[in-house]
Amino acid sequence: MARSEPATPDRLAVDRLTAGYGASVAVRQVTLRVGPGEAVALLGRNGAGKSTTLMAIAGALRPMAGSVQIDGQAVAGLPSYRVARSGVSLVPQGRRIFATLSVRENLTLASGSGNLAEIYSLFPALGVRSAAAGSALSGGEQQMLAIGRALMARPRLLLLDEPSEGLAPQVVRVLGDLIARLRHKMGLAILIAEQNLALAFEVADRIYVMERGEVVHEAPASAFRDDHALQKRYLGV
Amino acid sequence: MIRGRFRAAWRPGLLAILTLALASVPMWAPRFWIYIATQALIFAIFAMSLDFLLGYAGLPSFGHAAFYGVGAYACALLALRQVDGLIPLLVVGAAAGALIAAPIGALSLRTTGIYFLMLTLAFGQMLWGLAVNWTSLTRGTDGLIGIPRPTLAGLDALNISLYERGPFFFLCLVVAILTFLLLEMLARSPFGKTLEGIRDNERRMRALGYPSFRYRLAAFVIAGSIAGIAGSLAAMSNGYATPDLLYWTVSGLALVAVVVGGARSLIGPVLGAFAVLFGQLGLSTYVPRWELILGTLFIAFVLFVPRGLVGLVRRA
Amino acid sequence: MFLLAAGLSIIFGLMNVLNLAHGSFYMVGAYIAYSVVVATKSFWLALVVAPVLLAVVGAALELVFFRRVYGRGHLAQVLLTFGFTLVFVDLIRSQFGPTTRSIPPPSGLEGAVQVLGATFSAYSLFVLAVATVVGALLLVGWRSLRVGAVLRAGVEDKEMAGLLGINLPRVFTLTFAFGAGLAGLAGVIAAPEFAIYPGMDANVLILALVVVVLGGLGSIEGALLGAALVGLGYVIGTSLFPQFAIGLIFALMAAVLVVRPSGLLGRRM
Amino acid sequence: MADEIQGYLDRKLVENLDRREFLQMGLTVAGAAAFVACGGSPTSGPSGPTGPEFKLGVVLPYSGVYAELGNSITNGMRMYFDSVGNQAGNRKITMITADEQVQLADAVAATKKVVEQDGVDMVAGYVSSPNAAGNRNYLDGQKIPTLVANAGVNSLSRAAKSPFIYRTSFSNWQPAHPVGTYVAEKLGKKRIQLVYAKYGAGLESVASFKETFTAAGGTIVGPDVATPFPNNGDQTPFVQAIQIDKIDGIYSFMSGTDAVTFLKKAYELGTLTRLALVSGAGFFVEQDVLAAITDAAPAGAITGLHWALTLPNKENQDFISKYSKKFSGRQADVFAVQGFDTARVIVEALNGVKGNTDNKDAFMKAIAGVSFKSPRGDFKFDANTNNVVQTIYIRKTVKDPKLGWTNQVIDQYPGVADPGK
Amino acid sequence: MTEVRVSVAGVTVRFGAVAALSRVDIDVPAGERRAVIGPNGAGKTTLLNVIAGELRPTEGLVHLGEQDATPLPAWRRARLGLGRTFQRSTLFDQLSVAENVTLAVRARLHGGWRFWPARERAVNTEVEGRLEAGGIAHLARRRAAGLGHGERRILEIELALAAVPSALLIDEPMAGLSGAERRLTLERLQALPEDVTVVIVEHDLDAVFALAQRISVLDHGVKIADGTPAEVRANPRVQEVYLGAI
Repeated sequence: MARSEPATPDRLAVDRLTAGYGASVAVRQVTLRVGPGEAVALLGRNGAGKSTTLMAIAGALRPMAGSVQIDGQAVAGLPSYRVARSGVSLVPQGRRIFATLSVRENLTLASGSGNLAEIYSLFPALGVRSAAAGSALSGGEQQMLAIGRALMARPRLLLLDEPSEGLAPQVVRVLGDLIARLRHKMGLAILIAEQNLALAFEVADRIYVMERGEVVHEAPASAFRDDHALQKRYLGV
Repeated sequence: MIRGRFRAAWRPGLLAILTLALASVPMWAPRFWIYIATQALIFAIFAMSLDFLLGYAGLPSFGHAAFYGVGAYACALLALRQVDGLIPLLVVGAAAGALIAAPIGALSLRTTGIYFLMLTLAFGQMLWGLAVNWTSLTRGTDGLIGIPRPTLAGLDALNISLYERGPFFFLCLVVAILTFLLLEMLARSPFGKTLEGIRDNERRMRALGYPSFRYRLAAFVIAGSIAGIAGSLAAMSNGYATPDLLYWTVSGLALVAVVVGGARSLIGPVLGAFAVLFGQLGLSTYVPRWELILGTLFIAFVLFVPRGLVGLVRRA
Repeated sequence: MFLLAAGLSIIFGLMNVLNLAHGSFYMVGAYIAYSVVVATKSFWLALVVAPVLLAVVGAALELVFFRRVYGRGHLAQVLLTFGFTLVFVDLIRSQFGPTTRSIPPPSGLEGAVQVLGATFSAYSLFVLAVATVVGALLLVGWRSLRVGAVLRAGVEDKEMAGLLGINLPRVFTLTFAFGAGLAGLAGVIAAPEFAIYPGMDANVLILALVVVVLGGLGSIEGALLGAALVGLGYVIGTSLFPQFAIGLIFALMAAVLVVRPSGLLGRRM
Repeated sequence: MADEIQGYLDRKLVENLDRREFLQMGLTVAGAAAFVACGGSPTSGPSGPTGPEFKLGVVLPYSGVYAELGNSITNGMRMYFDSVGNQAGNRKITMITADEQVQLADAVAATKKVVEQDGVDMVAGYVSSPNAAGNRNYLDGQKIPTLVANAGVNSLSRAAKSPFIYRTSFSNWQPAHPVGTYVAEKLGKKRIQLVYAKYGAGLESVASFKETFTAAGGTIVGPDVATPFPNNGDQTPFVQAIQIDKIDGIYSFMSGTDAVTFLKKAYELGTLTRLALVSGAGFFVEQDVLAAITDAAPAGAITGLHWALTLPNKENQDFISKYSKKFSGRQADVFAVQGFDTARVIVEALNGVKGNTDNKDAFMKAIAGVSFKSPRGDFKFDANTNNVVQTIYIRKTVKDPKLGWTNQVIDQYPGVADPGK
Repeated sequence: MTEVRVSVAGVTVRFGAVAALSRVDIDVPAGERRAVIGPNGAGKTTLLNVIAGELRPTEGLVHLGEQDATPLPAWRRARLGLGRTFQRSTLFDQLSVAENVTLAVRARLHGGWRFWPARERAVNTEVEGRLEAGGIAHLARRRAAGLGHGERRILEIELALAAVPSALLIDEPMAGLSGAERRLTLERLQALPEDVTVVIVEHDLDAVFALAQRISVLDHGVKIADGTPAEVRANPRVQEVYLGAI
């Protein structure tokens, strides 16, 4: 371990990460960290590189340069299943539920040691529909399933990519509560990419703003929430 | 002035060398190798037509031999009815290929990718079955034999006969060059670019107002008619037309030639056709365990020369 | 036929690899059966040995060769696996010679049986039974075992499966091995029923491809349905045009694909 | 190239003892071919022949479904050439093999290769009929003396006859012809159903049978059972199409893998035991088929062929034992006999013209005049058809305590000649 | 170029159990600039796909001008003068930038069938002009696959413009663009001839307010508001689901 400080390492430490698809670079020199038990939001417009960053952290994309450490352990360049086994779970954009698998199969797929009963108690709706095919769920249920599926691996770091996408406002509020609860109950560290600022502010302690593949701003969530000029500048709202 | 410029300048050079090398074959090569080279040229015409489909239109046909075989049968049937004349025999091959390709294309093009591959294979095999079983027309597995080669009015006077190997080789060379030029022109024309557009992004092309199906069908029919011409030449060259010509292995071999040579280049398939034919005939006439060697070569080729022979030249 | 198609379908659907060498696995399976029967007189031993050996061969090939051509498109795979078919057929010929071989059905399964007034050979019924049992097992496994769920997940969304901590490279290797093993099993089962000769691979490969495509890629149910249809089509075809039953099967496939471009139970790819 | 081939063959020779004989032959052949290609002149021993080398192009299948036939014919030729010291008419005989494979395109390439590349004096071979017929015009046009060593297509003795092409094997008409008479007259079986693989040889064979059978008062019971050729699918529906109750027996033409799968299925379904008579052209139950199906063999099947393993004549017994000794225990078959006789025709013709093959007419005349006692009996050519005139044996399939399943000769029709039209 | 009114009436699109659009009516008179906004997943892109002819609505009708376009395939609608851009750039990756634009220019001339040297020269001149205007002339020979994100977005729009549509559907043109690229894109869109009907889906509200004459708001596949920018801004429901979410 390169670090000389004896302090516990960050849950996630990303250093000068560069990644992209094919020849085109989508994310450049991104540096960010998430402490144990911390919730951090990644803000930015469509195409700013939020998803790419999360995918690269989770190992679905091979980083072109830079390092990714989970609890001080380097994972950059490892295949996604190895990253997943080191305690990272991603809830991807669009949820990517296995449509032909039942709810129960979706949940038990992950190789972790999670407890089905626990998930069903978190998401009673899933318990009721455990035999239904993934494709038969409503948008909100699918999102629950995607999160539940990620939790089955008992992750130490949860990556959420636009969880509010396509959900009704009420559902988004429920989701916000849920994420907050998860975090406190399971001691999860969370990195959430969001466009819905309300959700981001509800969940996150700190925020990073991305623009054109780079991190351009970092602030405590509370400070950013109150600074409408900054919001306008970076997010165009 | 914009079209096709980003391709490197290796092409004209390679073309010139290839043409000269081929044209000189009858002067130095032993007769047997002229024969092999003739076969390879015919096969190259066939492979080029497949490359036009595969490389430019993005349509992996696995039943292309059907048009080749149909062209051969059409030419054979006409020649056996005492029709003499190069042009009619080539034209009938092309027409037969196109005629068969139109309905097959219209049905097959409803699918894409691997399903298209299988559907064209299915149609190819059905035609093969027809060739085997329609004995009154095709004489079944025995095939039509004793097909005469046409006489050429001008050449007759000079006492040159297509029965001679050299002149026939040159005939094939000329047809091959014409095919190359035609396909090259098509590939660079608006039509070819449209096909490439459809291959890359059919949705976009439709949004721009291109009826993609018609373009693909046109490409399929063109490729079919050129395969038919190759079939005509094959019938004249060999003097026979048998169901073997339509069998899927012939389609497979052509695909191999395209892949070995390098798709979307038109030159690649020519190189590939020569490589495959010389590989197969050369090996099989000299070495007993030729299948083993050829198979190993294919495997090595895929692993070590991923972009085809043309890729090697391009890199150099 | 179903066994072969199921193996092919799994390999093809899940891994998106067009494996022409699948027929070769079948042929090698039949020859292993022949060798084992000649050496030990035990068909049942062959039934165990051949699939295991072929699974090992399949795994080795996947690790050494196929792994490198994922993502290189079907054509590279076709060329590679076509190369393997040539190698296999020549190796078999150099080892066993070009003669046709055959082995008798295992004792107890010789002779004919009357079923509903029609005569069947006992062994044909055995083949049918094995295919049904294996098909049912596969279907059950596919539907209700975690492995089945993992495979289906892999077919649907490879990247997501990886993100869930599934070791896809290993799953691929095992899948390939399993597919090869199924082909080997099919080879053993077919050995007493059909003749064993170099070249038997190509004949069966095309049919297996038809079954897979007819049913739809990456679907065990599809392979099952496809096999049943092809089997039926063949029987009907033989009685209608004995010369060209295979043509009827191709026509069947063509008709299905024209109406349903992704096969009967296939997804759009 | 030459070194590589040599090296390759050397390696294979060491690796594969089973195939030693064949490869040894390949070694000399390929070695000689390479040697000639490199511009060298063949060396000959002090006591060897002094005339120019006589190069024989052998076009036979060494890969694909007919490879076994190709090997047998080659072995037979090799055996006879060896027995005369590989020389005749003061010329050293060298075999240059080329792989006929299966398809005509490959057979044409192989033929052209030996003729043009190797400049052979003569060509022998062709297992498959379309391949022989497809090369006919070329060989005829080039005036290449040719012996067809297997392909039975009738037309080569009829419309497509060539003064340069003689056939040492048979025409499809020949083995079937006496069977019709025998079945109808001697066995008194008058209702026969035809079972055949639907391709040239099958059609010609059953037509020939029908000719004599109906002439002798027999009736063909329809419909014919015609299987696809080759039949890679299940034989059950074809076996079941045999109308056991309405017929006295079947006449069948199938060979190789088709015969194996058909007979096995017929045995399993009990059809064989319920059939009063299985008759056919001899290939249906030749030794290769019998070896593959063992106890599924149709005991008592009556077939016609120009040879049988059990023929008692001295030439045959001699041939069988020497063949087995020479080729590490392999059993002789009809194809080996055809190869053996082909080689003998060449040697005798060469001796007849004293090694002078420049005068092709004279050489062909010498070939036409060759006659001898072959393992299959009296061998001579028919001036009318350029086809062999030979005895057709009526054989019965039996299990011999020593030989296993084989065919016993029960009658013979000497001097059967193709009618030539 | 004829003016084309774009309208959908009672359009419903269902994917399985989920309704992506429910009985949506939107009528855009010829020459109007209309923005469609709404949260992610509201059905905006689905709406564009229905208008463009890529999706058949489960229920409802699509009109282009006076013609019922519901049964027409996408390419027929394109020939009625409808152009579009895609949310995720869909270029011809194997072709050069110039060839990409050439295809679009030729589309307007109805066809890549014919080859006339004179016309080719005219096409080439036009392509060069368009590349210049779009600020991507320097990229002309680059293969589309190798372009950066911003460059791809700009080319995406140039492709649609090159067909000189009389009605244009634009899907999130600003996504992921830098400030300079945004300005350029906005200028290109503002410079469209007056009579071109525009339907634009965009998250960048600055751009929306700069361009649109009217705004329709979708949420969960339902149209919840329709009006001038000022009206929409003032609509409490819109504020709640969209703007107010901040």
